[in-house]
Amino acid sequence: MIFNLIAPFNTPEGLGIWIAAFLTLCIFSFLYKDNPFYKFAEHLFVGVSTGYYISIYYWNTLKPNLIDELRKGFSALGEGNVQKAFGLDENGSIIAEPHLRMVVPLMLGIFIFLIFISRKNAWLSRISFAWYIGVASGIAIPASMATRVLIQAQGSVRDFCIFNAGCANAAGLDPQTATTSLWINSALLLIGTLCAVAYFFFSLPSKGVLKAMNKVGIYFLMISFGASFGYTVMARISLLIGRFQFLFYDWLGINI
Amino acid sequence: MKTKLPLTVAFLTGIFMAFSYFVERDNVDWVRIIYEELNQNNIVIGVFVLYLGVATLIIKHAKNIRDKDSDSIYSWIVIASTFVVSWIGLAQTEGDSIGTNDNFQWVFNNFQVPLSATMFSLLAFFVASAAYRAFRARNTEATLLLIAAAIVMIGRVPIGAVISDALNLSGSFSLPAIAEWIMDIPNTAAKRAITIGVGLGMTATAIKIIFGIERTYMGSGK
Amino acid sequence: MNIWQKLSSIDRRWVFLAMALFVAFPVLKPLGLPVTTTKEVEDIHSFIENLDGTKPIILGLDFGPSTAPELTPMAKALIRHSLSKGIPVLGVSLAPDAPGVANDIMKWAESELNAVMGKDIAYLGYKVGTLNVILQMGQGISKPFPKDYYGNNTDDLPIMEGVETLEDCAMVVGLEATAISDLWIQYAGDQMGVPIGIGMTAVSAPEAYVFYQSGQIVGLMGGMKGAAEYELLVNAPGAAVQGMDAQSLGHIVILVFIILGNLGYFFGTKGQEISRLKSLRDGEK
Amino acid sequence: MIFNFLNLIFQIQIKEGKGPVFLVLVLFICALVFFLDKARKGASFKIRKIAGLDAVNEAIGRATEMGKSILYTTGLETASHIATIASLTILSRVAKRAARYGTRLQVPSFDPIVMTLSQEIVRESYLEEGMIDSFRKDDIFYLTQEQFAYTAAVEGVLIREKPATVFLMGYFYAESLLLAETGNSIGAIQIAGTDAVTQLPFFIVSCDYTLIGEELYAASAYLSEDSSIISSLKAQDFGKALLWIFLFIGSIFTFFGSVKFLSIIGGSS
Repeated sequence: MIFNLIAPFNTPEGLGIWIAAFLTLCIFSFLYKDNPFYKFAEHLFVGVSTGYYISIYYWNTLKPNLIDELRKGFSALGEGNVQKAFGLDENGSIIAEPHLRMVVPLMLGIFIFLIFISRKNAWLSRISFAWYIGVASGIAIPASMATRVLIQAQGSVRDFCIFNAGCANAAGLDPQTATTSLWINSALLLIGTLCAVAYFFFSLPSKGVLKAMNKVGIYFLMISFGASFGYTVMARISLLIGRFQFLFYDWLGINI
Repeated sequence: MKTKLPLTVAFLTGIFMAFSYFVERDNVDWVRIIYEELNQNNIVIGVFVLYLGVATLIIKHAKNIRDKDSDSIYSWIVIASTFVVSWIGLAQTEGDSIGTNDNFQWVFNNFQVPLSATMFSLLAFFVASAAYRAFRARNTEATLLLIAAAIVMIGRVPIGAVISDALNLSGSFSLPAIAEWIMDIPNTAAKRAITIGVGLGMTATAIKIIFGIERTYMGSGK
Repeated sequence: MNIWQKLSSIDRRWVFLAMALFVAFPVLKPLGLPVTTTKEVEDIHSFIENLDGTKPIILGLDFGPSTAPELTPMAKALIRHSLSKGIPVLGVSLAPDAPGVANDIMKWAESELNAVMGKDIAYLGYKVGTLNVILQMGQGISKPFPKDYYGNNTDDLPIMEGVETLEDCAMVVGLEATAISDLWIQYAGDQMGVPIGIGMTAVSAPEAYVFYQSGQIVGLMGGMKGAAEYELLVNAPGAAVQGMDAQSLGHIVILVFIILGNLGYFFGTKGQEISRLKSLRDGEK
Repeated sequence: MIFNFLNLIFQIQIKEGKGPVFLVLVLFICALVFFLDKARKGASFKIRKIAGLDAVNEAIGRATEMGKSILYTTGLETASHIATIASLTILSRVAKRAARYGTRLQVPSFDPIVMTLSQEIVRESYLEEGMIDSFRKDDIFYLTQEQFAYTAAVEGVLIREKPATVFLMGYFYAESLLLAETGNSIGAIQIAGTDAVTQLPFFIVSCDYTLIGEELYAASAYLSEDSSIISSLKAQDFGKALLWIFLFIGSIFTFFGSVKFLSIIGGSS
């Protein structure tokens, strides 16, 4: 273990490391108790991240996807090429670059800000939200049905296919891998899924068979929550290791 | 009008997007074009929604300062840092892209990174104190929770293999293998059940939004 | 208060202190515990190993600084692996706090691996709208990303030769801190048929097991452990392998506290208040 | 048949492998419409009471007894997310009780639109209870849209205001444990509810009561007694029942070698 010089103050890089180390310690101080340093860091964080997002949104989306397109559209309009201005080619069919067609989202975007500006016209913002959320919901309907429901269900059923040579071949599975332990596991997986689904069945009172299934279901849920918790501990510690690596290696200059 | 127009818009955009899922888009031009257009639009509207948050934030803190709130010094910090960082990001960028703005990257590396990473790393401590307090074997459910957590915790790190060797546990009875089995079988079963249920709920909500039954997002209540 | 009761009610700041000490120690003085690899990670490795041709891999760099300790090592190991196979890597970000971190990774690849920017690697930057962006990439990658992060025209980059849409890419590897992995799987994977590999924070990984089990993704890297495994698979141990010792000790600290808590619970007064809610005390759920 | 019909009218072919999703969706929508229609005609549906819903009332009562405030967060998602919608429904119920007892209610928000909605909902609840004079608009406030900056700020509120009761309802990410542990450290009673599968374990270990996944939706249906919410829960139950039967029979048939069941749900992945 070699102690190098602590990061130098006088270079931009060194100064940056000092700032970063100070802010790191400000946040860590919350572990002991709330204090003005934490409160300072808390508010600085809100401000810095807001400034960061303003810039990132502008350069990565607002400018290339909206402003540049509009500018190109207007310059085409200036040249008298109306078709090109709206993103059409000579034959009148639509090309990828939308140009002036981006006026639509621009308008919808401006509507959103009417909330602040004009009480009378604030309802127009609803159109923007409706548009935005309508598109998102439309995409979600078939997709969540397919990915979250059907393919998940298929996954459970497919496990059993492997025990029949014909089915396994048709589904592209290797029947050689079908062993007793796989059989037990597949059965457990199915029982666990069925019972846990039953736990979330709200229409019938929890009595008799359903009650027993609910019980097994909650056992599976609890094992799953425990397992996730245990698995997660690792992630949380990784982050702390990352911070320590920064403090020790970058700031204090310790070499191992 | 104030209700019907937005509802119609949500219906049309939603129904189209749902429908386009089922269409071989490359073969049907009009579907492909509208589909791309809606996607493109939503990317841009998304930015405005995010800027709405920025505006709300600044208005709130400006109000704090105006009202001479006891904590208005902190509101100053928020507004000043927002202004400085966005000035560096917007005004100091040459050319067309923020990727070449080293000052901005410097601010990111030395302010945003330590603040957000340290905030997140507090979880390491909280996860320990939560585990200590909550993992007590007081009934069957809590015991299952505790055992599963302990096995996975130990089985997922190198020391788990070391302990298994010391206890002469091998093959599918070693700690890493048991941890793996818990993740694969009981964990998958339970997660699958939740995922299916939540998936149905999401589908139902999206359908209700499109048909104008669910209108919370418009602010008109029920 | 007897000793058992004390054991079951240690002030949480002592827990914090123990945690800090035991994680800091191996960071300063590594113990060198062995790391074993798992099938989920090997699957991604062998998938890339068996790729033919020079179609690029899309690397979804969808994480910010907060989860970088887990995911950056994955990104670096993956880039190292695919470049050594002659497969270019095309980075994109769907999370707003990602570009700063991703830019650092690109710069690292340039200097460490002598990668040529624009040819071996490229970074298209961040775009708002997650799933809209993925869907749009399915229509044409340059549609949502007309320019790369450094201001070049995307279509002019050498890496884009013969690549138009997402479907022209060899695979997508999404390194995710949030639910964006679901979107890659649902839309790029299930809808467009592009093979998907996922690297996730250890928190989200359990949820992704379902997708691995159902065959919707080719492989899965979970947390710093997954990153360490990949580092070992490509023979370049780095920050993740270094961190594994601290992981082990951290886990032991927690387990010791759990054991202390339970000892206290069993030998102390068992009738301690468990829930402060009457309705729950009556019929423990 | 439906596919042919579509083909005829729009000259559009259903994409290969998407047929099953289409059929299931049609079935699901039919069920939804059926239950909604029945509810509209006055049929009342019963749903099982979720153990621990009493906890909500009890927790509010505790804050009142102690003369402290209640903190309610609606999570980190937008207003189109089902968990946020469910949370807003429960908020309206909580706000009514808080208004009746004169307990202060604070709602720090992550999303500006959700904030506006929360304000409206809480105001309405105070109005209904005839307590509009004690409604404080500034108690429902916007913080920021950066995840951990939001977390830091809510932690600040928790530590400084020391509410007696904390509700964490909605969709959460990694901040779940930071919020719940901080809430626990100030001795607040905490009731959580989320459909974020990854965050459930943390709420389970650090909160007094947790609504798991769909229980959150069911709780909002139960508390709101709103026919549209209840009937959609019914449709979801119908979907689950169908799926349950499918899983059961499908597994048996597949085990005995019927490839059919695999292809019924379609998709090759």
